[in-house]
Amino acid sequence: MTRNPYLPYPARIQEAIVENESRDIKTYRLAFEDSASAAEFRHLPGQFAELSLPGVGEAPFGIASAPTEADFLLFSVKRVGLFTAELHSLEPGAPIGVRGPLGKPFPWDRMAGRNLVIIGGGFAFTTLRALIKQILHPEHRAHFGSLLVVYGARTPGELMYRNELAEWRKRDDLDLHLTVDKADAGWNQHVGVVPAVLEELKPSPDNTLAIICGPPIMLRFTLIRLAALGFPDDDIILSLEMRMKCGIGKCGRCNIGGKYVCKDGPVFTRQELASLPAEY
Amino acid sequence: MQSEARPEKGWEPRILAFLCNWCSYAGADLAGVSRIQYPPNLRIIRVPCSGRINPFFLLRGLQNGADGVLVSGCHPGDCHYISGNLAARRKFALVQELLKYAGIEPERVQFTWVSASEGGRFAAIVEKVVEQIQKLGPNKKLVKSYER
Amino acid sequence: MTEKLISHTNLDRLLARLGERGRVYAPARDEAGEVALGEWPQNEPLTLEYGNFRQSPKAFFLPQNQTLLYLQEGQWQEPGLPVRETFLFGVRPCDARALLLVDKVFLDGDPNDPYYTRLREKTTVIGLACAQTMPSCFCTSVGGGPGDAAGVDVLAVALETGLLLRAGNAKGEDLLSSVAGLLAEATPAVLQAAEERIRDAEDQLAPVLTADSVRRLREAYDSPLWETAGQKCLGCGTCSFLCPTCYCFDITDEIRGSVGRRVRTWDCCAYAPFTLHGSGHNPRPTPKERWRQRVMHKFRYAVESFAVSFCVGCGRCIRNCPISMDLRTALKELGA
Amino acid sequence: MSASHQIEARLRETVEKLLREKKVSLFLGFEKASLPFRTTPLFLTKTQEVERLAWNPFCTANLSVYLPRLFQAPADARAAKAAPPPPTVGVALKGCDARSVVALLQERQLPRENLVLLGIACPGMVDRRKAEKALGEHEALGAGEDGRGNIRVVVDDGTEITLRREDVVADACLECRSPAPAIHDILLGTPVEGKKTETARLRTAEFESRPLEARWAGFQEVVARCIRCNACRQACPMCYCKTCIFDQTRPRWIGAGTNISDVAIYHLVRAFHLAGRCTECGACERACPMGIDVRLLGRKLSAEVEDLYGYRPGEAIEATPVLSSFAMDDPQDFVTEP
Repeated sequence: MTRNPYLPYPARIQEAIVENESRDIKTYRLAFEDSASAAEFRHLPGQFAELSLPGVGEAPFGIASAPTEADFLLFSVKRVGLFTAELHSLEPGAPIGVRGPLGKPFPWDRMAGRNLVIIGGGFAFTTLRALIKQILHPEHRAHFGSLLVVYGARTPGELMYRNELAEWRKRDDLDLHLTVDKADAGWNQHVGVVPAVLEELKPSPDNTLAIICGPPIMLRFTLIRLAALGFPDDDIILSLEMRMKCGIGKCGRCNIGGKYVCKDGPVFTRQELASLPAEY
Repeated sequence: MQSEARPEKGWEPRILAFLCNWCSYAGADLAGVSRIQYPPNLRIIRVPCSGRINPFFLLRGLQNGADGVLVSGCHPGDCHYISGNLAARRKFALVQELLKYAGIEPERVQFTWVSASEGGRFAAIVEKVVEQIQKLGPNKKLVKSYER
Repeated sequence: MTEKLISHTNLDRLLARLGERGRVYAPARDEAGEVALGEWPQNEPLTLEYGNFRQSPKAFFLPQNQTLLYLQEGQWQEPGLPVRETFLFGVRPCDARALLLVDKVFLDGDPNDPYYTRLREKTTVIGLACAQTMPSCFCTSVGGGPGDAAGVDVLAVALETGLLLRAGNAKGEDLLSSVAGLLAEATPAVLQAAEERIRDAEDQLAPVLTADSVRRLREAYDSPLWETAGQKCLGCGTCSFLCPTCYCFDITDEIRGSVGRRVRTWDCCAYAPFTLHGSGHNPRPTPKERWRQRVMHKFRYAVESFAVSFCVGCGRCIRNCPISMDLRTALKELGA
Repeated sequence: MSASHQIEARLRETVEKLLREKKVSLFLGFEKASLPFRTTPLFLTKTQEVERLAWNPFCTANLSVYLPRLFQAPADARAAKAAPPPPTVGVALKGCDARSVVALLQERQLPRENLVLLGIACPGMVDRRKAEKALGEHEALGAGEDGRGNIRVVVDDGTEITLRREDVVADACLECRSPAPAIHDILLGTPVEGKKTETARLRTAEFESRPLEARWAGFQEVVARCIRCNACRQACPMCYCKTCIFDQTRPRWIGAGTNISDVAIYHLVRAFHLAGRCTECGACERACPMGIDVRLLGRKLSAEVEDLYGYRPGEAIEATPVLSSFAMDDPQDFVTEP
């Protein structure tokens, strides 16, 4: 008998880390309650899961941890609505359900042997963190060409994963560029929106895949910039946000054209998106 | 008829009470401080004013298992916000009529005025309400079942 | 393919025999005077004279409230309730065909939906061919027909001499052989009468423009006609709640204390909150986009995904729209 | 020539002039629908399309439901600034619809100066379900009005059947006390007399005379059939809230499905939200796909508001809505005393 796709795996919050100055983004480290669940839950960067709180409901979140990171899952959650407010009120030790992994991951096989430009904006950086961690794993890094990461936020205090960003900056196999809309006194990196940084860096489209997650407005202008740099639509990979319920292509909420974002995405190439109505 | 059915054994009515902060809550407090005995069936929610009460709250109470709901505010003319209780009075007059018309015992929702100095009146009203609802028996019409 | 005749008097016996195996639903007048599928036997006599039921039988497979999980003491539990064998008699071919379409999402999808699957497996559908159509019917324009046996286990055709019963699949064959004692041979005359019945009904139907709908709708995505229709659309859920192929749902938790459940309820793309993000962004912000979604989903996206349109031409949305919008008119105007 | 035909001709002339002289940029009227006994709303902007306008016994929709939408400013401040100026809108109104407009004006939902109200005297509109039922086995091919105001129907076998108007008009029309538009800039047709209060209240009185448990059973009939599709709410001109309490998720006030307790509360709360505001147009019950007596509770509340406070919604723009006002000596015999 296959597992009921609506049944969450029981898990528990191990740790909750405040990620930003506004204190409205927290990263939750979750551990499964039993080893069987942990063994069954096998994800790849780019996939998401439905987190489940009894009486509150479910909500989809990108998985921020890489599969190589051992037996826990990370989810970075911004407090915006009913579910996230409830989640933010929970302390370590609280039980939580995890349903997934869901959706299509970043195209791992297609990325092999290519240079990668990873572009993230604001709070949507979560699954990109998972991807970067996975790529940087000693067993994986050699399979890829150069790695350029551009990550933007409103202010320095709104950048997530600051410890890791600091580590990444030290590496010579990753070219990290951080940018903020509004700098503060200690800021010594880029100031300006993500597309402007791209304009400055001018990454070459040769043998390169661009992978983008960010708010709609950033996506719009970043795509224009990438096109100008000569990136073909098929080499631009995006991850969409959409209202979801079931996560398994039934409930119809995340339906865009003939696709279900939960099942056929959330990762799409720009070429795939071009054939869909712009209802996202 | 259900309304005349004998109350179930061991059953005690649960009554939800919305009391306004300025008069009725103080009145209930006074009843307590003065050690005036009244039935322990009340679950009190303090609200700023009886005018804050949306009839939806009363229905939600009944849906969630209250056998009766009592709303009490300042006497007309004494509202801390001048006229909150007067605006409320118009709504409340309709609530009972609506429930009655829909076939729900109107005594399940009751409205009254109790001032901060009327500890005795508060106790007497609670006694009366509890007695009436005891006679009606458990609320079965609007309560929502969550059981399997 | 087995074809048998059952006399009108034996029909009751057939239903009684099925009643020994499970629940039987058959058409009779309900308390509002409408013919509806009701649990048989009932006070009102069985009737074979009706256009179609007010509601499609989809609720038998996708109940309007489906408990997905129970919550007890912090643990989610599957309902795991045994489902009773159920027989639906008198389902119209359009509604039966709709089941085949919904199957594509809930039965054949990966993963399949265990709740739908269970109800579907335990339910036998005995269709009844239409003798008379309604002005809102257009099944033949969307691949069905008054005698279409595609979605039924057994198709019945009502005739003067009785009902012709035609097995539509293996489940239907089994059913017919299990009640063989009640059945007579279908003579060539009976078969011919049935053919004529169905052809008569087919002749009553006016064609609706649906050919090449994918291409035409793709080109019509930016048509001003969506705005025209969106202005009128009230955004109520009548069309999709009554539609036999509309399957979108919501999942909510209901809890009191430590006891609760996770429930699936019908939802509808005409509602503004349907696609509303937590951030306040709504990809389909006005009735225009929402109405377009409904039409596009049925006649373009479904075809792109499943090579078949998700409309069976039952006409419920046309008959019941509070402001009398007509899908057929919309398709015609859009050139679909 | 039937009365509605004459009105239709004058309606077209009037609207043509309004559009041509740019008195309105948009006119809300009716046009023929694809099935008999029906019309569908028409949003008319071009003078050359004025022939599409219809006036017949099937103009049931209450077009005022569209008005708040047309004047709603975008929520986003920047979008609001960039938005075009509000349109000038003409609208065809029956007596009940005009009451809705008055109620909406009372609640400050519409700018009066942007409206041209075209009142039409209404002799009662046909409820398509009643008409279809009256035909029995026959299927209507077309329908119209005869010289006496009755409904002439051509049916499937080619014959003509005449239905008496009073047998097939909507329930709300049978109870309509003010068929003459209370407010109008232009009036077409001669208003008929309204029904007497006692007549309008017959059904309420009958229901009220039943014992408590029988009333509960009657209410449960509504509850049991309701599929929570929201058609009643969406068709209602007074349900203009930006976020309906039933759509709120924080908190979620009642369950989304058809649990009988949730459905009962839905109907009780909806009735209450319309207490002292419902203009008794009957749009909700005509919209209901399940044929429920959606106005069961609302009728009672309207009568109660009138008896207690002498108030009828939609009569006067300057009147304060009844539940937004009060009097020191309002009746309070319902209050519990020790």
